[in-house]
Amino acid sequence: MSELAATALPTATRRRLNIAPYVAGGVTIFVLVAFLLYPIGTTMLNSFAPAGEAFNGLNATLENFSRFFTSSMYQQALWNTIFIGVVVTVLATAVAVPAAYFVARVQMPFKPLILSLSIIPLISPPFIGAYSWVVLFGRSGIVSQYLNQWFGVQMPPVYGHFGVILSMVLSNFTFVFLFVQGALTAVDPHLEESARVMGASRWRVLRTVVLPLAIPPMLAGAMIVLIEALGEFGTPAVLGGEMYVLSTLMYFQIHGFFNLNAASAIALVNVLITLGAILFLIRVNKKRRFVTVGSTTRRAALQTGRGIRIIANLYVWGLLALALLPQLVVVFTSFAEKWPGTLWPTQYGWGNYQYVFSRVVEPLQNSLILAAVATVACVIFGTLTGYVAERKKFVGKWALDLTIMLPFILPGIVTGVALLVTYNSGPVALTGTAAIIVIGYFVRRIAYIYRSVVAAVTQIDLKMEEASTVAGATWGTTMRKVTIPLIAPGILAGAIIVFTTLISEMSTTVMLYSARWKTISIAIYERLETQEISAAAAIGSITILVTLILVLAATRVIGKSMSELFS
Amino acid sequence: QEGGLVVYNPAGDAGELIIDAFREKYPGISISAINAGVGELFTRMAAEKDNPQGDVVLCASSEAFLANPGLFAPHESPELPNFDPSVVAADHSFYGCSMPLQAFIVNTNLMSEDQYPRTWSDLAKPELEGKLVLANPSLSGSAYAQLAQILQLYGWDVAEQVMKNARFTTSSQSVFQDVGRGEIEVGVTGEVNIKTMMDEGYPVAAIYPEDGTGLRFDASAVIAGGPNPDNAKLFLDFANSKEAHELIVSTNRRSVRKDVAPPEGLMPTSEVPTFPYDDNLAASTRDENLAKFDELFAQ
Amino acid sequence: MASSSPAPARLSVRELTKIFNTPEGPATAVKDVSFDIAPNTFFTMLGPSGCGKTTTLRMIAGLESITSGQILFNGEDFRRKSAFERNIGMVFQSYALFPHMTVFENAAYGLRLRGADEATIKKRVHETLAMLRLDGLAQRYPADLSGGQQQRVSIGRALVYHPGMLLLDEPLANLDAKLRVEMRDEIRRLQKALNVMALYVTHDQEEAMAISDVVGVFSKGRLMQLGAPYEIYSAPTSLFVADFIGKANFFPVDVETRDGDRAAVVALGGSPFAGVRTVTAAGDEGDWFVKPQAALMMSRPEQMWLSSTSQQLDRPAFTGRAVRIQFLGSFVRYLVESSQARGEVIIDLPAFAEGVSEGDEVRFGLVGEGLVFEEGVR
Amino acid sequence: MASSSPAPARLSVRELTKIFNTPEGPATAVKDVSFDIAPNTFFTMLGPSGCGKTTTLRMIAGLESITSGQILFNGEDFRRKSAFERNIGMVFQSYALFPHMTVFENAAYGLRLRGADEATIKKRVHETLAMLRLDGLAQRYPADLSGGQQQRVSIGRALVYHPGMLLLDEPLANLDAKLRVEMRDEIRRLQKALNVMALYVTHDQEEAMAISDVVGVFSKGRLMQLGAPYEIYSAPTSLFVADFIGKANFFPVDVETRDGDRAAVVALGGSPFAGVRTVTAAGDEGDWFVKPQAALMMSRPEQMWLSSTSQQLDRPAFTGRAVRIQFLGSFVRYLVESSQARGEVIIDLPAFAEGVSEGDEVRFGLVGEGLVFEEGVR
Ligand SMILES: Nc1ncnc2c1ncn2[C@@H]1O[C@H](COP(=O)(O)OP(=O)(O)OP(=O)(O)O)[C@@H](O)[C@H]1O
Ligand SMILES: Nc1ncnc2c1ncn2[C@@H]1O[C@H](COP(=O)(O)OP(=O)(O)OP(=O)(O)O)[C@@H](O)[C@H]1O
Ligand SMILES: [Mg+2]
Ligand SMILES: [Mg+2]
Repeated sequence: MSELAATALPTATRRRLNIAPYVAGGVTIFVLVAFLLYPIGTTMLNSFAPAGEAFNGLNATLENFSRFFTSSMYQQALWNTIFIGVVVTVLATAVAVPAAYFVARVQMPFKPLILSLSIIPLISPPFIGAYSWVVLFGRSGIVSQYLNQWFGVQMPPVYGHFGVILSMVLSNFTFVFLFVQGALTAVDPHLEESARVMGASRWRVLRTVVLPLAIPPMLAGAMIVLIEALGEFGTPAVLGGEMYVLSTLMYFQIHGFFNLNAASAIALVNVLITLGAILFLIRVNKKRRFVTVGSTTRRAALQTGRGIRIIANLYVWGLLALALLPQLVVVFTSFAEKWPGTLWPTQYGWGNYQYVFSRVVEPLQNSLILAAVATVACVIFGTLTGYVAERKKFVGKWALDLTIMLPFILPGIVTGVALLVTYNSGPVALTGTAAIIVIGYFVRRIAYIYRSVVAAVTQIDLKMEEASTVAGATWGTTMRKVTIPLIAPGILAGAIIVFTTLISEMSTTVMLYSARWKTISIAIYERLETQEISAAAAIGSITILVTLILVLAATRVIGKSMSELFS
Repeated sequence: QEGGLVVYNPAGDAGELIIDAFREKYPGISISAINAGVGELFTRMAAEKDNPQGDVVLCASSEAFLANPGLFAPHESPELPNFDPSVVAADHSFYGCSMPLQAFIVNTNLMSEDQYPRTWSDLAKPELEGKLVLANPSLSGSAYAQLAQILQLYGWDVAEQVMKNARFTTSSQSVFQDVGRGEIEVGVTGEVNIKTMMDEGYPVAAIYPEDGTGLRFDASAVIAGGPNPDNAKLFLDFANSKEAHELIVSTNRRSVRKDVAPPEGLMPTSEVPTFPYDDNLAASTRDENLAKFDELFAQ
Repeated sequence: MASSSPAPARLSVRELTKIFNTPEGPATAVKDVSFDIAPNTFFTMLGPSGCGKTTTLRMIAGLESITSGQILFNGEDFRRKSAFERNIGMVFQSYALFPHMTVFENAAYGLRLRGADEATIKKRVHETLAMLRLDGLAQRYPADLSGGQQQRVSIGRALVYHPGMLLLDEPLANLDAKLRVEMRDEIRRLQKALNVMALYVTHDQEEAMAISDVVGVFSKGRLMQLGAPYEIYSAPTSLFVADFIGKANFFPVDVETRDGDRAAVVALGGSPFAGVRTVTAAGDEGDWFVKPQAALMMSRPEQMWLSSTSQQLDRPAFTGRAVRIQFLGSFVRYLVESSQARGEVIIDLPAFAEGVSEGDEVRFGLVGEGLVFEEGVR
Repeated sequence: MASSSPAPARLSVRELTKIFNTPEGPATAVKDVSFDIAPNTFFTMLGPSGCGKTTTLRMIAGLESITSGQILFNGEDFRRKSAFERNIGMVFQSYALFPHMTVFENAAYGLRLRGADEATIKKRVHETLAMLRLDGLAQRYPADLSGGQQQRVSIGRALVYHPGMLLLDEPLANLDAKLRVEMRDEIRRLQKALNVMALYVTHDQEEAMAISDVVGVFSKGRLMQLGAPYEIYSAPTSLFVADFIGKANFFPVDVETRDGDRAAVVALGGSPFAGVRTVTAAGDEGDWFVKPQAALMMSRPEQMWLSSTSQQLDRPAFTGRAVRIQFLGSFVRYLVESSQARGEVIIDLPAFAEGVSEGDEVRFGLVGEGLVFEEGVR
């Protein structure tokens, strides 16, 4: 007994109240209400008010929605939106999942590089990404011309559904790819092994075990793709030709008619589509309450078969090559000093870089700072809310889901205006400050982290958290020491996506930025406005390079933490 | 002079030049610019109505001003006499700046000279089917102006034919860029875009419709309730000056001031065939016209 | 200090019930379980798979919501207390090791939470790992251990900070007999040294017998009997317990005369047994009886004798056929088919019975006194 | 159908070695293991925790790469065959149930792979679940089952399609004794009915003894002995096996005279034992011996007698003190401290020894003949 007493340990000293979850929950709810629900909610309400007025209950009208019933253009746009959204989501998921499987399960070199490169399609500077497809595959595009010259092949027109879907799939598959890749890396390989020994072919294992297990992250990614596809304006504008979507109509309302209320109304229809998708997602996910990361989950043995390695490398690098084409064109264009409608530029050089140099340093700095701060905020609150949403039982989870997704579903400009109106005057006037941009970024991107955390937490065996609690850990300690390390790959993947997409965030920024806080995307936009496409490409290239370096560094961290987790 | 000044600049390089010149002239004023599209800036101004953050808006299309009354403060500019009354608001709340005349852009590689459309009605010819790109009239004031001009000249019959021939894009930049790149033969766009492309060596030509283009103008104004009203007035006066308008011209834009010559290489304004475009009529029938357009478009 | 200070405390579980919602409707996993555990008691829950042991333990640990009932610790609601106050050390049936921590870090977890300094942590963890025969594996991750090693790490994680109460859910299931005995002795030694209460779940009767102060036998969510190991083995109060704890043979009998809790009975085949103790079976055990006989006499395999039909003719006996003879290391087991018994009769002899081979007719009977179960009322 | 057709086949494992890379450097989990399993044999791997049983099984299943060695099936490389040709049914130590499938779907998985029609699937799955006492749980998800229920689902999943070879890694570890016996009998019955080979891993010696045709005892990655259960129990070839299988008491002895594999020995205290069988211990077991005596005599607890010091004076005996007397259900265990033995002596008697209480001096000795281990050469 004395031997035991000699190594006495305090127990009662740490008898503090376990308030961490309440504090965290309270702050999160406050943030969600103040920066998300309130501004967005009032703006959405305005869609029931006549043009230019604020909704006050008395001026309620449905006039902003009437066009959905009367105008066949609206109805067609609605149909196009749903069609594009669904097709892009399905295709992006379909191309991403095999790639994710290969990277997670097949022995391949340069995995960190692959992960980083897959991020690049997300840093598509406004408009120029879509232009790149025209440059390559348009009627006078480089590829089309050579195909025609050499083989007499006539490319199908890149405009319309084909081009839009192609471009959107390739720029959005990353969401699914990263989420699924992370989840598959974590799944207990014993499950696959047991199917294998029973005689299941690789394909069968994939179909009946691996894919079903990857469903939560896959749906999380697909959800994001869907919303991106619903909200995207640049690609349908440049490649859509006469195929209009709801975001086109919103753009018309804002740019042609200065009618934000009508734009909100269209946005609200978009929201309803997404709400349907969310409810569907929740339904599907509810049936799949399962855990794939147990306490002794090993790292899966990688497949080393020659055949599968060749296929995997071809597929992944092929996909990346295709997805990176627009970015390559951007970089190429940045070296074109003269390119007057000819097949190839007529003069190359560093001129564009010299020209833009003085214009990029400060915006780049600003972008990095703003994006970094917003990313941190997203990580903190996205993780907390995602965790709570998955682990705690409460009614109206779908409402939380929707609240978080809302600003992300709305076109950025609507969110921007909502924040601008709410925080333009009154006790907290934030207009013109960096804070409002950060808030704008935060509300627009928290859904990424939220979704990926929800998907990651589903996979973690609750018993590990229980073990920590029973050992005497507070909720906060358990989060810090057990849960967060286990879901770290998910959080980091989300954080990287948030950061990268924020660097080229345009539509909210344009409403909220001030001269002091001009971002790199605004700098690109300015060059586009003045028709200096090559200069814009130069800024774009610098952005791509800087982001790539940062992401590479971060994937190092992810790679490291992943191997630490499951080695 | 000192203090700050925030300029909302939808005019790209032209605006930047004016701002730079003003900065040089009044080094004591710290001037900053928010560059964005007309739509974004006007939406922003509307949202900031209760606590405006900007002082001046520079060279935005006049339609935008008409659609957003009450955002701007009247100002008596000493330059007023140099402006034709038609390009100044009745209450002097905005002053004209450049003239975004609409012209046809044709790709000279894809079309021989004898095939060029010469009049608005030529755009309705069956030969142009699939060879014409226009911006959707819902997209912006200038895009609507194109439709309104056809309607005022020829009515819906011709307009319908044009619609049949044309692809209506959602990106106004696509119109001239696609023609310049050889994606399509003909487009209608602001002359400044055509001139810029020609200067860069693109295989494009500008055609002014012989049946006349509508005289439209961009305008500048002081934002009501802005944080620096005095500097704003000072800036607007400078923007109205001949000096500033010459800067505008240097970016291939046509000035509204009679005493400023058009950009080199552009037809003098007086020689441009014009027709009496009724912008008030255009504005008042806009909803109706666009509704009809939408219906026809959807077919 | 956890190990020295806490006033010995009593755990009372009152009418604990847990109902799960399942696709087939609500399923009662634990029903009206009540027991009292005196301070420093080693309490074992024993019962067949799926009888609610883990659920009960998890409710006590505060990990599972209670459908109804109470858990009191010295009269206070145990679940109201924070995890720190409860100061539990728990081994999960599925281990629940932290996959991202090494064996060392897993084991050190509870100590770190208690703010122990590095030197203490190092010392304690290494002592514990050594006790668990895990020396040399400290830097491994759980995934790189064998099943039994993982299980021991989870024991180590629960014991290392000398908790005030031990909750152990089948902590030795994956260990070999030798290690199992060593480990259970260590756990028991530690429990006594720390002067704490242990709630231990096992499916191993021998383990329960060897290690426990009190055993609770569960069946289908109910606590069937509570008592010291020997008591439960020798004086079961229900047919289930008689059958579940150790092996039991049952013989349908008619009660002839009764005298207090003693009776004279006659078995099938006519053999009389006098002065046998009688108990009433549990309410829902009517199915056990072989009508028309309303009673069952129970006897343990090792309390029986067996001989060839030509021997022991003077003792009251049953007859049957030895269908199988198994050498099971320390004894020889005879499986006997007999029309006078309920089911196959198991008889364990210290040595082979002379002249009996598989398939032979045999005589057999009770060495000690039997126990007669009479049908209870529902 | 898989169950009827396969020509009886022989599995040969040759010099199988597995080395893992660990933070502390390469660790040999399995070393030079060779064995041959005849068709339709129930082969059990037995050994302490961490001795390489799971690793060996996983290598045979093709789940773990082989560092060196061969696995032949009828002379062909077993691992070259497709999983379908191998037609294995396997139970994982960690169950590895599919969390996204119900119990039914888990069990049906293998049948679906084999293209069975729905009616067959339904019938077979329900039969199997019934056999495993899982009726009524078919629509549950694994997360909603108790530990033992999960384990049985995993057994069901492996058996339902009547595989051509069974690999079972501690499939009964989480079951109670009763169910365990039932299940092991079912498994054995099925194995014999299907006429297939079973490789069974267990840490339970009694189970291994009862169920196996051949037992392989592993220690530290090596196969120490291979043989029928009784053979291994009664004629261990190494001290490890003697000690690990069942309980064993060791007495340091001096060999006096030798006659073939028999010898006359003298124990500490001077008691002589004549005609004792001798074997040579394994190469690395030098540490077991208590010098100066170069031999150890082994005896099983149930092959010993014990009495108070005043009795049995005519038999060769040891003396010591009964430090603990445990009633263990079917027998009474005496733990005796004696300077004439290596470690504590365990003696199991069918009944209490007359006049012996805890703490008393006792006499004890061998009932049958002992077995003497002599030091081997490294
Ligand atoms: N992935 C691994 N990396 C490193 N060492 C390992 C790994 N897997 C197992 N080992 C080690 O190999 C040895 C044999 O492990 P194995 O799982 O075969 O043991 P086992 O006999 O099944 O034990 P148990 O009865 O505890 O399950 C153990 O010492 C274990 O620590
Ligand atoms: N989450 C759950 N949902 C529905 N039923 C459950 C759940 N958890 C356990 N059960 C059921 O409750 C009963 C008791 O389960 P419990 O885990 O307590 O059994 P146990 O006594 O620990 O069994 P074992 O020895 O097999 O581990 C079982 O029939 C089980 O199927
Ligand atoms: Mg259990
Ligand atoms: Mg094992």
